Formats: sequence, structure tokens, C-alpha cells
Amino acid sequence: MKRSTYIVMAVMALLFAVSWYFKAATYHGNVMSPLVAGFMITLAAFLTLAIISFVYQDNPFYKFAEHLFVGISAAFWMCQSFWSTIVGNLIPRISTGLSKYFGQPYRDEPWNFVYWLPVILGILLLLRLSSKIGWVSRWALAFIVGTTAGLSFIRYLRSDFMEQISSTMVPLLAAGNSGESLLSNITLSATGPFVAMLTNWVIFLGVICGIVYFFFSKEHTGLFGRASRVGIWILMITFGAAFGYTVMGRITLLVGRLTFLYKDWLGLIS
Amino acid sequence: MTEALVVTGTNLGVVISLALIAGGVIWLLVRSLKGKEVERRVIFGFVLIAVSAPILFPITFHEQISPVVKAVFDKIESLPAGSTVAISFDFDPAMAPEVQPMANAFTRHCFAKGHKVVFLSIWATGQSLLTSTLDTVVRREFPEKRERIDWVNLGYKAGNQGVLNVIVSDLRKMYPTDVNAVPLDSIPMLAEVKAFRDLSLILAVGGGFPGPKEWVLYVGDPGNVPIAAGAAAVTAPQLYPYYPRQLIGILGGIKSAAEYESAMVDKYPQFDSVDKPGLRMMGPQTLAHMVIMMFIIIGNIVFFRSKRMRSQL
Amino acid sequence: MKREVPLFITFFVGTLLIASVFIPPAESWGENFSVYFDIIAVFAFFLGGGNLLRIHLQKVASKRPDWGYSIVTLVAFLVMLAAGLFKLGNPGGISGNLTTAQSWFQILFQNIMSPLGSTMYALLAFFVASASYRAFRAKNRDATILLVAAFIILLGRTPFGTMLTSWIPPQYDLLQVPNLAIWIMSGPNLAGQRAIMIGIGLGIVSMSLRILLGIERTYLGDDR
Amino acid sequence: MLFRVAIAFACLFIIAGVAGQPAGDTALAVQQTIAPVTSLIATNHEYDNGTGIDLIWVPSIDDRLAPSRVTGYEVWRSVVGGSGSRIAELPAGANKFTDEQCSRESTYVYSVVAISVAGNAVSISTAPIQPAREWINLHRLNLLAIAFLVSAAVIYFIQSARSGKKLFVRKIAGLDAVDDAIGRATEMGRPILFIPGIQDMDDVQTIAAITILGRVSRVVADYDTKIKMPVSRSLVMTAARETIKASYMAAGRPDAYNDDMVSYVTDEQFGYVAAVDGIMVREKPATCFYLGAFFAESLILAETGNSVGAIQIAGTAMPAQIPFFVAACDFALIGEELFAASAYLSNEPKQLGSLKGQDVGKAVALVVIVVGTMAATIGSAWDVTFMNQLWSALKVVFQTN
Repeated sequence: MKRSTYIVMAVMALLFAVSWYFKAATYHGNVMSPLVAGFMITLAAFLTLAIISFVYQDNPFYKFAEHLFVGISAAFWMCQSFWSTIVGNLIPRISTGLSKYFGQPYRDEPWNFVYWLPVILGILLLLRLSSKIGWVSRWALAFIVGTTAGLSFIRYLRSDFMEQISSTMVPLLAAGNSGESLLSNITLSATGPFVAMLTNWVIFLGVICGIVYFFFSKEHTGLFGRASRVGIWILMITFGAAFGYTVMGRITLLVGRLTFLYKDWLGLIS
Repeated sequence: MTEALVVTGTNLGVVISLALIAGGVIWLLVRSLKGKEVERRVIFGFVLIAVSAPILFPITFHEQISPVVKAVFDKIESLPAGSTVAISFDFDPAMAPEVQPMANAFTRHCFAKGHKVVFLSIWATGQSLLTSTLDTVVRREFPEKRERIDWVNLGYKAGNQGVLNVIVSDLRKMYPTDVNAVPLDSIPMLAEVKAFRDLSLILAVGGGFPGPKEWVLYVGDPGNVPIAAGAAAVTAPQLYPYYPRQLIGILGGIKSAAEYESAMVDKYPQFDSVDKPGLRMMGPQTLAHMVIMMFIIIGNIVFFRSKRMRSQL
Repeated sequence: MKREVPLFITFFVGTLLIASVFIPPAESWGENFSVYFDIIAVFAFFLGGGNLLRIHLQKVASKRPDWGYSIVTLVAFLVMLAAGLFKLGNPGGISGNLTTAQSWFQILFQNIMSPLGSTMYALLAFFVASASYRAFRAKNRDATILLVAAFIILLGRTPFGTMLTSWIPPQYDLLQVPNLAIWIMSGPNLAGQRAIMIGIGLGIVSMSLRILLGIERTYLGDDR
Repeated sequence: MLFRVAIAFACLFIIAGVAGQPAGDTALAVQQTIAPVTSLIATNHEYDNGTGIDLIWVPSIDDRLAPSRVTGYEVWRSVVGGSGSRIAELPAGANKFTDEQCSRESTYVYSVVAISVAGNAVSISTAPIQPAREWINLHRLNLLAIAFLVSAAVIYFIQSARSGKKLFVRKIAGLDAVDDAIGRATEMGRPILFIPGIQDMDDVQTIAAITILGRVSRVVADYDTKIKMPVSRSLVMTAARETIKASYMAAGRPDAYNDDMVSYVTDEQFGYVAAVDGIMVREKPATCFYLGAFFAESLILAETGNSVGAIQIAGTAMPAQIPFFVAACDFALIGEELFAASAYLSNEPKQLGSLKGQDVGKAVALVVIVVGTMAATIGSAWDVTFMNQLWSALKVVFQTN
């Protein structure tokens, strides 16, 4: 390693130690000992800075943070799912002894032995770690994929196809108003009837043209092609709007992190 | 919407940083007109300044509530006191700055109206964040509300939409106990709640998968339960087709959270003293948006200039 | 055995789940399959953990580039596992709530995993800015439409937009930028999103059908 | 059922009229115990597995006073030939309850007790009732019909494509670039990065991505290009390894396949993104494929990929992320195009046929929307009865609640 690297490392270590000391000295909570609390908050700040440094360029601090993250998070998911599902839903159905050990009430139901089925499939899945009989894990995979396909089939058909069609069928003219009086009463008031009608027209034509764009088995020429052009414009408005709308969310996340740095760590704001 | 940007002592910092940004933008514009592209890191630097300044020197605005947000507020208002409402924490720490303010505002609103609340999460990370809402909002601000009588914490279950598919018709099959291993059958407030389709309202707070969309697909539509979404800004646009039939209202991003907080304070003045992160975050938002718009304008100026120069050749 | 059994399982499970929607006596079977699904999903996490261990142990054993960082991953993984799976440092012991404030698991989550995840996510604030700068250029008609819509929404979400256009009288107040932004979201945006939704919905329905019928089987490693 | 509800409502109106008597009567009533609920009727809960019974009643007269003298109701159930028990407590004002804890083998009798500070009043018990189960949920017939229609269209066109009928599929922008992009990576001697989204095999988009991977890895095997595929789900890793292995076998080079091509990182979204970003800046892939279900990471990946100069081909059916891919990648498949892409690339009859089947679904949507909207417009603006009937008929078919 270069000499400058050592210097940077030393400076970071020093800053870390200083921060640790000050955060420990000013800790008032009662969840953990001040020494641990000081270390933890300094570590959190250090890791935050390590990740932010990536937008400048890749560096050893980022690499450290990245690898730490991978390890911690993989274990996190395992533990959470183990306690919630294996201990919460499986053990109370297959073993009285283990239920007692984990402090779960045993559920005595007639069909409990069926719960060995997912256990067997799960164990088959783990056999993937062995290359010789790894193929049996396909059985478990098939179960997962089959469940997904079965669940999605009806749910998407209902909510994203049928319901959307029925929601699009709305009157394009106000009730009892066949157009004459409406034309004499055009205002662009955001809450007015004309804008409401305009919105319905935009939704109607937008959905129609958008669907036309997604036709794959027909050449987009003639009237069909023109509708498809309008369709892509509507999609472009949608994408632009969604992008613009999202900027706000993205900024919020940075505000959250910087607030942590300025408030919880540096104590610049109260 | 704006209460006017009055220059006071605390706003001095904002003025300075605004000046800094304005100067930088002019410099960039001049540079760009000379035909030089802006490097990514310069943009990053501007974003950092624009967001930092209003955090250090706060500005707040009062927010006008928009119709899609008001629909959620009115729904909670209109439910009879004692109704059972579920709040699902389907997000991770990363998304939390955006949606946890909504979850907290919903919690306060439900308790203020005297509703009973079922807390749960279908994200592994959600349970930890749920814990923090219970500690900072429920136990601190509503000490009179008792666990398992006025609210219950069901915790997390793995299985994404599979969980939803079960709880819509049978809660106990998926959640035999609450998070502290207390059987659901011995919890008084859940005596009438056999399944999620028995609930008066479900507030799905989240943004990824599974999130509000899955709540509509697997619980709202099959079980015919009203669902309202507290969504991250990024997912809100795609939820609009569900409004108002399949979703009764949508909160999208921190601006909606701020609107909700404003509405809460208008209706329940006692909440004026609690932290309002939504409103607090609107300052940095405004500045950052302006910077980004500046960059779009500069980008286009550069683009048209280079196009003209190319066509002249 | 390698092909027929999985195809049968897929068909059987999927069909039963669809049937359970229409046949009341089968409803509880639909629920049961979801519970089994969740339990298998947990084994998948363990499979992931096993793979992680294997990959990084191999990396360390063969001293590949950056193997030192793999040690960081391994140590982090094992420490978190000890705190989570064996509930080391949990005040409630083995039957205590995993995420109580004082447990090591929660402390590690809040001070390591949470800041790392949030900051990674927060990088988006930078990337969204650089992408706007790069991508929002009026290159052609489609790009111009995208740009204009995005700009109106951006403007409409700040008080700046209100200030610019608050002089517009109420009968034309749709043209005030914040109202225009709301209108774009609930008009054209809704239409576009709905068209996408209907298309994707059909795509998912037909894909599910092909999977159930065993027409689509690439995921099983089919080479036809 | 409807008839009984009508009777119940009629009773309600009469009682409401009685309750609206001058205040003198109510002042007198305070001294007495309360009136019981009336017209208690038990009916079988429709379309269940024989576990539910619906109860409906007219609340006690005293519940209609302001303030109500009733504090709540208790529902009691007794099995004929067995003991009775309280099964529910309801707030004042309640007038219905569904008991979902019945058994098909038993016959039940119900009564409702009105509770007040002054004392309780028990209603007349219901007639004995035994829950029945139904084999088909008739409320969902429309869903079943549409599911059948769409399935039939897909299967029909798959069959007709298999029997040799030529099916046209329009060009999908960006797909022609796939081979070029792989070729570019081969020339530059840099790897290809394939990201199948961050969802598990329980997402149809991931499966579509794996299908496309089948085709990409075939070309990769032919060209002998390096492919790197970090994944965030272990099941996806399993499936991807199977797929790539099959491609290498088909290309006749099974020895060139290596399990390390696909590696599991972590299930956590941003842990995964952090690692993939690291891989990108260190290995500098020439081409990046992002196909599948994406969330916030879409833009992080696309911008990092752009900064290392990679050609980027993306496709997702996550509506929220399409804008970022459209803005930041060289080619983007929009929504359903992701599913179409796997058909287009494979050029297989079964895939093309199902695309055609989907188009039938879209045609149905178009026709129904146009006809329904016209009927709604004409019906409501000019008050044409037939049009209004048509509109409501279409709503009955397409609304599921």
C-alpha cells in the first residue's frame, strides 16, 4: 500500500476514536452502556460516509461497508424468517416438545401431519448445495413456481384486467347534459365540470391508444399506427410524470441520511 | 400554499446557500455555453448543498391537502369509534424517511379517533421499524392505550403475497399468536376479527414488493375490504388506476405526508407539538427540486447549442 | 423423475389454487398451500446463507483478489446469526421477542444494517439528479413530451410553482402549476398506467397459464 | 333473503316512527328496563364451506334514543341438544353478525341479548338452523368465465402455431441489439452482466427473465463470452444455473460451464445493489442486461453502468421503474414487451401463440371499453334505457365486487 493510504487510514481511525469518545461522554439513554452506544453511533456515521463516498469513486471504505452489509443482511433475513415462520407457524404444528422449548402454544389439529410436506420439500431444496443430487431441488422449485402461477393467474385477471376495464367505462358527458349547455359553460376551473369531463376523455382515449401500442401481432400502420403513436405519447407523459414525481422521494431519502449525520451524530441541530 | 419566505435570522443560512447555488449555476451555465459538459460529481456536489442547507437552517410551509390524501383522512374520520383498523409496515429503513411519517400519522389519527389498531409487517425489516413506532408514538404519546385491548402487534411473517392470501380469509392460520407468542384467541380486541376481510380499513404503508399493490390484489379485491395506501413517491403513480374503487386514497411521498400532518394539526391541535417530519422535509425538497430543474434547463441549453453548431458544420 | 414430477407438482398446486377461488370447500386448501409455500420460502433463505458461506469460504481459501473483504462478510454473517438465531444478547432469552430494543439483534440492525441500507438508497438522490441532467433533453418528440411532463410535475411539487402561477384567475385555475400537476397525475398518468397495467396483467395471466400447463419450463433447465 | 331484509327494514321504519314520539314518553322510559331486539332472523351464509350463518335483527327501540340506553349486544348460540354459549359482543347500533365458526353437522339456535346499565333483555330465539355448504361460488361466475375465455384464446393460438400456422409479431425495438451487445463484449474481452431483477422465482417477471437468459446464454456459449450473474435469491440462482448449463450443453461445450457464473449475494435489496455496484466498477462489464422485476435499484444500477461505459439493455414490467430505464439505458423494454421479448427472441410457436392469445384479451378490453363508454355516455346524457341496461350489464360482468 502507498504511504498516503496509511495516512488516510490513520486519520480515519483517529477521527473514529474522537467521535467514539465524545458520543460516549454525551450519551443519556438507558438502552445500552455509554461505551457501546458511542461506538455504535460512530460506526453508523462512519458507514454512512463510506457508502456516500462511492459517488466520488470506488474505495476501500466502500468495499468494507459493502461486504459488511452483505454478511449482516443475509443473516438478518434468515433469522427473521426462521423465528416468524419456522418457529411461529411450523413447530407448533409438528412438535409438542419444541413448541414448549420455544414458548409457543401447541396447535393440536387433525391435519397437522401434512405440515411435514413443506419440510420435506424444503430439505430437498437444501440438497441443491450438493451437486450430485441437486436436481431433486426442482421439486421444491416446482412447488414454488406452481403456487405463484396459481395465485397470480386469478389475482391479476381480476384486479389488473377486469377491474381496470370496468373502471374505464364512465360517461363522457355529464348526466342529463347532451352537450349544448356544456359548450356555453367552458371554464378551466380545476374542480369544474368541464375539466372533469376532459379528464374522462383523456383517460378513455389514453387507455385505448395505450392498449393499441401493446398489440404485438398486428403491424402498426394506418389508423392503428396513428393510435399507437398517440399511445406512446401517453406513455411518455406517464413516464415523465412518474420520474418527476419520484424525484421528491429520492431527495427525502438523502434528507433522512443527512439529518442523521447532522443531528444524531454531529449534534448540529436539535 | 406558501407562507412566504420571510428572511429571518435562521433563514440567513438558506439565503447564503441559495446565493451559493445561484452563483454556481451561473458559472455552470457560462461554462456549458462554452461547450463543456458538466461532470457528474459537480451535479452531486450541488445536490448535497441544496439538501444540506435547509436541514441546518429549517424552513417550513403549510400544505394544502390534495383530494387523494383527503380521501384517506376522511375515511378514518368517518369510521365509528372502536372500529378495527390494520396498519401494515411494509418497508425497510431505507424507505422509512419517506413512509414512516405516514405510518406514524395514521397511528396517531386512529388512536385519536378511538379506533383499535392491528400492527403487522410483511417485510422482515418492517418489524424492527414497527417496534420503533410502538416505542416512540404509541407507548410515549398514548400511554393509556393498552396492548392487546386497544392495539396488537402481530409482527412479521415470511411469504409475501402468500401471507396476504391466507390472512384475507383466515388470520389465525397464518398468525396463531402475536409477536410475543400470545395466542390470538386470548386477545380480546381480535375476538371478532377472524380474518382481514372483517376489518373496517387497512392502511398499507410501503412502496416495494409486497406493498400496497399486493394488498389490493390479494386482500382488498378478494375480501372486499377498503384499503388506503401510504406509498413511497416512486410507487404512487402506478397506484392511480386503482383509485378510487380499489384504493380509497393514496398518500404519495413526503409531500402527501406533510399534507396529512397539516390536516391533522388543523383537526386535532394537540398534535401541533409532536414532530412533523413530513413538513420538516419540505424545505430541502424545494431547494433540491429547483437545483434539478436548473440542471435540466442547462442540459437542454447545452444540447441545443451543440445541435446548432453541428448543423452549421 | 427429473422432468415429469416437477411438471406434475406445478400443475397440481397451481390448478388447486385457482380452483380454491371458485369452490368454497377448497378455500382452506388454497390457504394451506400458501402456508406451505411460506415454509419452503424460509428454507430458501437457508439455501442462500449456505451458498454465501460457500462462496466466501472458497474465496478466502484460494486467496482470490479482495479475499480479505470476504472475511468481513463471513464475520458479519456469523455474528448476526449468533445474535438472531441463538438470540445471544436478547434480554428475553430464547423465547423473547427478536426485535426488542435491547437485543443485540436489534442493535446491530439499527446501527449497521439500517444506516447502510438507507445510505445506499439515498445515493438515488444523486443519481436521479445526474440522470435528469443527462436524459431530459429535447432530442425528439417523445423525449420532449417526457421532459415537459416531468418539468411540470417537478415545478408543481414545490411552492415555487404556486408562486409563479397564483395570479391565474379561479375559472382557469387548472393552468396553475400545482393543479396542472395533480391533473396530469390523475388524467394522462392514470391512463398510461392503466394501459400498462392491462398489458402486464394479461402477460402475467398468460405466462401463469403456460407455466401451469408445462408449456413454459425454462426455469427447470429445459434445453428442449 | 331479500324479502326478509325488506321485512326487517319495514319493521325498522315503524320502530323509528315509534321512537320519534314526544319527549315525555322517553323520560318515562328511563325508569324501565330496555326492550329486546326484534325480528331476529338467521340465514345460511352464502357460498362458503358450510361454516357460516348470517344473523340480522332490528335493534332495540331504546338503542334508537339519543343518547342510546343500550350499551351493546351479546350474541348467544346454542347447539340443539347441547349447551349454549356467548359467541360475540357487539357495540350499540349493531344489527347484523356473521357466525363463521359453525359445523355442518350441527343445528343451531341463536338469540341476541341487549345490554344496558338498567338490565338486559333477551330476544326471542331463532328457528333451528343448520349451515349448508355450496360447491360453486356463484358470485365469481364472471371471473370464471373471463378466465376461461382468456385461457381458451391463449391455448387455441398456441395449438394453431404448433400446427405450423405462421404468426406475425411486430418488431420490438431494442431486441435486435441483444446479439450486437454480446458481440461487443466478446470483442472487448469484457464480461456481460445479467441482472434478473431482485425478485424470487415467485414473480412471473423473473421467470420471463430466466427465459430470455436461456437465449442470451446460448449466444454467450457460442461466442465464448464471459457472463457474470450475481443474484439476490437463492432459488433464482438455482434456476439460472440450470438454464445456463442447458445452454452450454446445447452449444456442445458443457466443459466450459462453471457454477461461478451465477452467484448468490444477499436477499437484502440494497446489500445486493451495493455488491453489484462494486462488481460493475471493478470488472467494467461491456454490456449490462437488466431484465426482470426491479425496484429502486434500477436507477442506481443504470447510472453506475453508464459511468463505466457499458451498453445497457433493460426491461421490466414494474411500472414505477420503467421511466428510469427509459431515461438512463440504451434500450428499454416497456412493460408487457418484457414478456413479448422472450417470445420474440425464442421465435417458438408456443411463445408466439400465447402472444397472439394475449392480443385477443386486449382486443376484448378495447371493444368492451369502447362499447361500455359509449353506452354510459349515451345512456346518461340522453337517458336511453337500453344503453343504461347495456352499461350495467357490462359492469356486472367486469366488476368483481
